Amino acid sequence: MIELRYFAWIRERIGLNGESFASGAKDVSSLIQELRLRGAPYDHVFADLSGIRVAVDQTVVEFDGSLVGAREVAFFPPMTGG
Amino acid sequence: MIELRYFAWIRERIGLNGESFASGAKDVSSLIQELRLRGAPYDHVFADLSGIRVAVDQTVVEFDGSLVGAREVAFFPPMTGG
Amino acid sequence: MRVRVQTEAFDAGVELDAFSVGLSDVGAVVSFTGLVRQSPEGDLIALEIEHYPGMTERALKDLRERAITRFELSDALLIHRYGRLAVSEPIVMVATASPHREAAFKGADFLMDTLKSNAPFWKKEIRKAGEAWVEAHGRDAKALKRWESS
Amino acid sequence: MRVRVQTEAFDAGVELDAFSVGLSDVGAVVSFTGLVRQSPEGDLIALEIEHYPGMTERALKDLRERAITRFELSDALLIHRYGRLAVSEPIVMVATASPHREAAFKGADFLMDTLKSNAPFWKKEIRKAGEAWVEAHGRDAKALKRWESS
Repeated sequence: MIELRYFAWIRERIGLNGESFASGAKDVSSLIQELRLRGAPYDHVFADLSGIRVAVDQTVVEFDGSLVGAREVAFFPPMTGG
Repeated sequence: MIELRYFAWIRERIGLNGESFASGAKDVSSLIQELRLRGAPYDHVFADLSGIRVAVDQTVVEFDGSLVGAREVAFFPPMTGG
Repeated sequence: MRVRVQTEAFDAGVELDAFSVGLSDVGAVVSFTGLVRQSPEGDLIALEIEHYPGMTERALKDLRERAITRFELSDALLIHRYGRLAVSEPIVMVATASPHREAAFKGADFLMDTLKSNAPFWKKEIRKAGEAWVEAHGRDAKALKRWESS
Repeated sequence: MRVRVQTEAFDAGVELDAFSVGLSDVGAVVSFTGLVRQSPEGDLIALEIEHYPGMTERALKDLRERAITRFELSDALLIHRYGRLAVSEPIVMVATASPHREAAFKGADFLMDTLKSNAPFWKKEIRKAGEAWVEAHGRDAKALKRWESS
């Protein structure tokens, strides 16, 4: 099981702060494929990845980032703090 | 009559904060010549002008700056505020 | 605490003084405070700032360490708020202390540029006409690039 | 009073808050505080700062106007002390306010660089071994040059 966390518009669109998800994915891209296969709203949210960033165990990674040993994956838009 | 003002090491070396001086000089260089002719300590203080700056009526000028209509001339080293 | 993530408002002057107390061998202290600015249309009611608890603190602590090392700072402070913030309230504050002026300025500038793209905060504008997530600016990425070569 | 030349110590935090009160359309406030720093040899007792009354105030007011115009600042504050200052006391403070972060940073940086070579102050170091006037640094002139091209 992996803990998924959603922020900003992704959180709003999915309607959840986060969820536990049984995934066999080895990297972020594969995880996203699994999520899209669940249908709405995931298929729409993850249709265009250009506005989506990912952190694995609270460290930002690319979409080919490994999920080996990962406990938590967060999806969010580019940061707008400051 | 022109009011002369001295600051920092120039003030210390001349031993005065300032003085009134009867000058016929048309520019700063001529005024400095007049001062040097008074002998010590002026001749030594103004022997090397590389470390001396001038303000005429509280505006920094070059050594060829005009003294026409000037009331106050100040001599000081490069500023070290901040 | 030199890194704080909080909902409560802070007083920049009080923070600046608290930061400056007891610093030794410091010749320069720089502070930056970011405030909620009214929109050009004048219809902004508030900002809602969301963050990623846990990751935020880690990211800010890491940033602080990077700035201290890179600019040889004596100390650095980062405060960032989340939650609902009214117009003209403070959002963020950074402060840097250094023996030298240039390092203090550069350190604070670096912290702000880097924070914008590395600390997991997201702003939503609450306007009379509705709500909208603030989009990241191309100029933020450009500002960040300044620190790659120098 | 947005330009002050004084012997009394000031509290940077109190000044920062007083400066920030009532500013409108401001998104960024930057402050710089310069402090008397102990010498590397550890023998500095105090700084004695001399100034040119009248010209100092004019120079600082002129600098403030130039910074506000050039960087489109909402406001700017300059405080500079003179007289005898002990180690770690504040010497100088500038603060800038602007709608935008970059202008606030650049305005404060410009004020400090320009002040050093344009405001008639002279520092003397009082050390255990004796007294000496501080010499102007080549790096001050270099810092000033940064603002000519940009």
